[in-house]
Amino acid sequence: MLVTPIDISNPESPDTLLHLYKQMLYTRIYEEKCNQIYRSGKAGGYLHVYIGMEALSSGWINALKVGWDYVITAYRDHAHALALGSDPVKIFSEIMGRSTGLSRGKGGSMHLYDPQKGLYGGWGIVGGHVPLGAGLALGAKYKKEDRVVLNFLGDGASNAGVVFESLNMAKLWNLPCIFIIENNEFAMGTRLEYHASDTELHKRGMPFGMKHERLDGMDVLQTIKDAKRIINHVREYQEPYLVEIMCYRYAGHGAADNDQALYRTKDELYKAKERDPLTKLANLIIEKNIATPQQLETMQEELEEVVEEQYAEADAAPAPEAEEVYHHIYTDMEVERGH
Amino acid sequence: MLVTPIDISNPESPDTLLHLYKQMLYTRIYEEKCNQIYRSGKAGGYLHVYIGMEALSSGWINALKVGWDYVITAYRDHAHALALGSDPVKIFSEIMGRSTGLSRGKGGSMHLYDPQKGLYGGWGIVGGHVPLGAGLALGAKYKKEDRVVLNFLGDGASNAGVVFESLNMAKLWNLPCIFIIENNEFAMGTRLEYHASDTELHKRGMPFGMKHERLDGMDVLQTIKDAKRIINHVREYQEPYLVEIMCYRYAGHGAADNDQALYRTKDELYKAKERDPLTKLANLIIEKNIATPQQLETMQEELEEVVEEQYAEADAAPAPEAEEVYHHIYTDMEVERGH
Amino acid sequence: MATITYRDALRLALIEEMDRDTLVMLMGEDIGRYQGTFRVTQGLLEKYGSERVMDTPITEPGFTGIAIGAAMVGVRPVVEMMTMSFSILAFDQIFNHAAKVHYMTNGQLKVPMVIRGPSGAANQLSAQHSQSVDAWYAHVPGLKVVAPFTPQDAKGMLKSAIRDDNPVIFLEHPTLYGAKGDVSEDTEFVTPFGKAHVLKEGSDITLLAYSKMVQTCLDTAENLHQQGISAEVIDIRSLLPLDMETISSSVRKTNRAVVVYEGWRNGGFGAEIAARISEECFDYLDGPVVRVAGLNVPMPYARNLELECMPKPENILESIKKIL
Amino acid sequence: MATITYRDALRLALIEEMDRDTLVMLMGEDIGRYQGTFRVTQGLLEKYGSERVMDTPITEPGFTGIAIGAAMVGVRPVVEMMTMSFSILAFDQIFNHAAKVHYMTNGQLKVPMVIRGPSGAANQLSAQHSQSVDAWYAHVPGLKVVAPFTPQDAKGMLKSAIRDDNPVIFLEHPTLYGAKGDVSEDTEFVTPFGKAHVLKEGSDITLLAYSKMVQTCLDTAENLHQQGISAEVIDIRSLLPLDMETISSSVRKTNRAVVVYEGWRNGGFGAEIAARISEECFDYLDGPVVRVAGLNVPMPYARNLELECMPKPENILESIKKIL
Ligand SMILES: Cc1ncc(C[n+]2csc(CCOP(=O)(O)OP(=O)(O)O)c2C)c(N)n1
Ligand SMILES: Cc1ncc(C[n+]2csc(CCOP(=O)(O)OP(=O)(O)O)c2C)c(N)n1
Ligand SMILES: [Mg+2]
Ligand SMILES: [Mg+2]
Repeated sequence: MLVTPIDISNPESPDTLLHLYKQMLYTRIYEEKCNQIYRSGKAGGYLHVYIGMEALSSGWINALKVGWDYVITAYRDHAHALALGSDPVKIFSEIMGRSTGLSRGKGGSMHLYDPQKGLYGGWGIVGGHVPLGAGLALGAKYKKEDRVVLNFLGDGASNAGVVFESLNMAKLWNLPCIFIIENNEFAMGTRLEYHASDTELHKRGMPFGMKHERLDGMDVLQTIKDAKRIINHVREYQEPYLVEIMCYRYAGHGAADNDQALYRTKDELYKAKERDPLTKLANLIIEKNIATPQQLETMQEELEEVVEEQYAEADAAPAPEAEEVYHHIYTDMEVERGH
Repeated sequence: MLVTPIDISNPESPDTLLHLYKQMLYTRIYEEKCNQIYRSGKAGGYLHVYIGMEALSSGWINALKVGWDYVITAYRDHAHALALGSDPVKIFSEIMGRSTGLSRGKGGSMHLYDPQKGLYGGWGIVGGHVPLGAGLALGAKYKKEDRVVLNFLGDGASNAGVVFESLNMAKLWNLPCIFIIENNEFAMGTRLEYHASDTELHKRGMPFGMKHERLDGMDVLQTIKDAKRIINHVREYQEPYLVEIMCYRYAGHGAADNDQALYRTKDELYKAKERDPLTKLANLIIEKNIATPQQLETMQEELEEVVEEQYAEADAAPAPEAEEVYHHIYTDMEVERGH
Repeated sequence: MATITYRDALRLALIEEMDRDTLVMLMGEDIGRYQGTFRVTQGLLEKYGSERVMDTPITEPGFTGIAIGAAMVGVRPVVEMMTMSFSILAFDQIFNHAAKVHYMTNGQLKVPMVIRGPSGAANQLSAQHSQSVDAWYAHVPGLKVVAPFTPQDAKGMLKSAIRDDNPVIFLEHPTLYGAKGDVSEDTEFVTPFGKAHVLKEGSDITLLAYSKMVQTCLDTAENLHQQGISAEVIDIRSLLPLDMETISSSVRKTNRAVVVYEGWRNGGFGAEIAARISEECFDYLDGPVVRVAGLNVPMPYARNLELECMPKPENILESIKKIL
Repeated sequence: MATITYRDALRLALIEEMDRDTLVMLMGEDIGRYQGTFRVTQGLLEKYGSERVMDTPITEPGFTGIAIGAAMVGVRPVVEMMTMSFSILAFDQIFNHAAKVHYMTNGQLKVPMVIRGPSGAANQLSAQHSQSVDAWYAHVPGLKVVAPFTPQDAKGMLKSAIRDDNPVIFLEHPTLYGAKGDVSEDTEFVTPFGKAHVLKEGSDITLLAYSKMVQTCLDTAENLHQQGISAEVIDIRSLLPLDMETISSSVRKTNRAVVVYEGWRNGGFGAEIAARISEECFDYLDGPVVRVAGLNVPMPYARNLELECMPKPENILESIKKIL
């Protein structure tokens, strides 16, 4: 599988750099396809892509023991699933509400789950999954397993009360949980400075005696370094960590957000794109003579084809059976049926 | 009225010192009577006294523009009402569920309201009133009135998510609200260090760029100085403030808490009582030759008598009429009656 | 009268009331600079400024509590919930603070505020965003709960809600924002609470609903008409207070009643309405009050499954066979 | 069999299940060092240590969410709410996370947890602490909701709840903790969910209730007996799933039904039961299903007013006049 976790023991090796680039590029192409699927009407509801933030998912998730450690996030969850190695066809299927989806179409784009890979969602209530993530860490600790939890949340989510409650308990009980604030500068149409009284969100660790750092999220190599260091620390010392990662959301909030002019200028967007993590890595690869621009372009074309094939496979699958509406409400009983 | 707000423009003047002492002593005697009322079965439910913490209510509330500024707190609310000048007979009545109570017996001990004095409760959900307090400040600011809000909360309450949400918005919108954490070292039977991952609770202002201080709450003169300074600042600069005030709860959590041995030693309690705000002020008064120990004892006897009379007056009043159960559910309509 | 959308009717109500009373102000997520997720508040920040149109952080419990506090001192906040699913984060603030303080203070304080937003399923918003919240709120004394169907009521009832001195839960429907209808341009036109609206008179059966399900009932009545059955359709529109007078007198006439609601069947507010009809009209009923509701199922994402969950005219037609 | 209190029956269930399965653990405010507000967890911290008996800060949404997360990876948390009134702060975590994730994942994840604590009014705890929460929870598919009345059921149902792989809302009653009864000492004795319990057989009328109100029904039956009226008393005890079979067959026999519940009358879960009975037994009913419930009023503090709010035998006797 293209995006299966990458061996990053030697991140600057030519192979790894190329592999990382491929993973991030693949993620971006995949997300672009998702947007297209949405616009074509094959997906409904809300759908949120990770474009511009690929260094975060690749940097952090490759640093995990994939399949052993736990990952949880909000609705902007495709990239996390891909990085963990979830089947891209099943993700597309889920997004299109097909019976071959990760949850046979019951969850949709916002609710991707793949526990065997360590993915515990995919959640829609802003901030709501953050205590759940702390709970995954409690579960690991309770069972004396050395798992680490990556608990991703947005800058907007970082204001939610339940997040602070979780930080306090995570430190009080020293849970092996890394709270990762993906600070992409926006909560829907609300800029950081309009929703946070102090925009340095890592400071939210201060009242709890929790280690906290603000990190750059546009350079995947730096991110890998940070991620390894912090994941090791948390695994070894069994205590939580708060990191704020500076990034930027190029795309609209969701695939349906056509009003970006309401909250940012074209100029701002243009400037942000100059920090693009893909461009940055491509330049390094070219500089180091690991690949030529031409080769990278070929890679892109190949990946586009792969994604198209995955999409086609997903799109060929049927919707779930009507009867399935009643499946899995309880583990052991049925609800009263009918209207 | 004995406990009417005191002119503290010159706090160290003999008159003021005596008056302050009288107010605090009265409050303590009143609270002891409340415990007794509860034990005699004339009050039910939950009842929480302020014994040992009198320097806080006296120190802060005397520094307000009483009747203009707003005060809100949790269920440990008698002292705040007394300091604001609420009728002590009406408070006793409320506590006993009588028709002469502040809310004709509908609220009870935990829910004292006297909006004309600036008292907006008296609330029972831990942390729940804190956003309401910020809202009072928003109301004042919206109406361009220069009121200040004292928003009291416990150390246990300071962990509640809604408190952090309120701090963020209070600073984001610069509301004239002083969050006062009464750190009496316990949340019911849970010691500070078992509920807060960092026991310096004033640090909760840090993530929000909010001014924050830890202050002593056992010395009423120091408290007055702090209160004046901070209230003036908030009124003038229209921004919120967080203060943590160190004090101690001598009494049980509530009048029904007979198991203090479960969470503290007698020795600890004994040591805490050495810091008693009343003893401290009494010593100063005696030292300065403002009154003799004998005179203070006489004052105490007189106050005990006053409180007994107030109690007797309250106790003579009838319970509300059965019909009143249906009053004031809505401002303008009735509910469907009957079982 | 102007023909405008449900969305614009709501917006017009906000504008008229904000013009009438400077104490009326708005709070919510993305209602200002972003113009509101469903555009109900479009242009209002520009018109009234950031003191009266406040963008909030994503902190439903906190900003709802702040609005309650402000209301206790006379401000009249209209709080938008991006969807009413999220309002449940603030449920403690609403049922245990806003709804009870007037009573706990024996009338000393009141909470003149409105909490409004879309309730119910739209189009594949999945389980966590598709909640009908009516049953939870309509159980709470101290709250008023309304759920308009027509643009006219959207405007008239929102104006009533804003003028009301009690906390009002105002349930819109995400699929109705684009619906058009005639709306009064009179700035003093208001729709009082507690009055159901007979949308279509009939003699054989009474169909009762609120919000989007009124349309489902109208469609059903149309179908019944073709079968020669005359259905009366009542838009309940105000759940608390509930107009049992109109409902009962209709059922006494038709002798058959169907209550249709979108939320989960089990424990839904339609159970209360059905129970009340049985209590008040037992001797007039030719059969049990029939309920037709959403399946007892968290909302699935896949469109075909989602449609399974929603009550449709054919479900109603099927269900009423037993009483016709 | 041993004669023990409801409180001790609950405690015994916790002990037996914690002994049986090391994945069972407890969380809640003051349950450890302070031994539990109602002493249900007395001695358990000493017995099982602080990893299995966790005192939490006062953060219901947070620790409930943490318990859900832990349950998703196989831990079996039993969360105590100091009173169920406070559980509503965590309602979003419960209805929108715990109850839905099994479905949203199409069965990939499950949430084996119990949320337990006292629901309903005790003695002058005032408006914010006296909430009956049954109606809100019993509306949510994905949850199970039970409310035992006898010490035997307190034990048997708590054991069932702990062994259940779904989130269970376990409603105790603050006034029942001291009630005594015979309780099985068999560590494998469990009370299955979804089975109502006929406490007293009768032929003229069926009285239905759960939790504390069962006592009110028993007292009423006693009074009716003296009038020569034979009442059947059914302890519903499991609200979701609900045992309509037992309920309907009783009503088909007696032709009269009364549902008694302590919470607010309007929109209470008794409305669902009444509606269901009407639907299933319409032709057998000699009169409408009667509901007797708490007044539609926030709970007042004054003892005389509080007592006004509670359903009492005389209210039932008065209400059933119309169907007897
Ligand atoms: C409790 C709640 N309130 C509101 C929403 C609607 N909403 C969905 S995403 C979002 C913005 C979140 O921003 P952020 O946390 O920064 O995450 P990002 O989208 O930038 O990844 C909002 C307001 C929600 N889903 N849940
Ligand atoms: C949300 C909520 N959870 C639990 C309780 C029960 N409770 C009442 S007071 C209290 C302790 C609060 O301690 P703290 O905030 O320090 O205030 P103090 O009593 O010391 O003044 C608890 C747990 C409650 N009232 N509300
Ligand atoms: Mg963001
Ligand atoms: Mg305390």
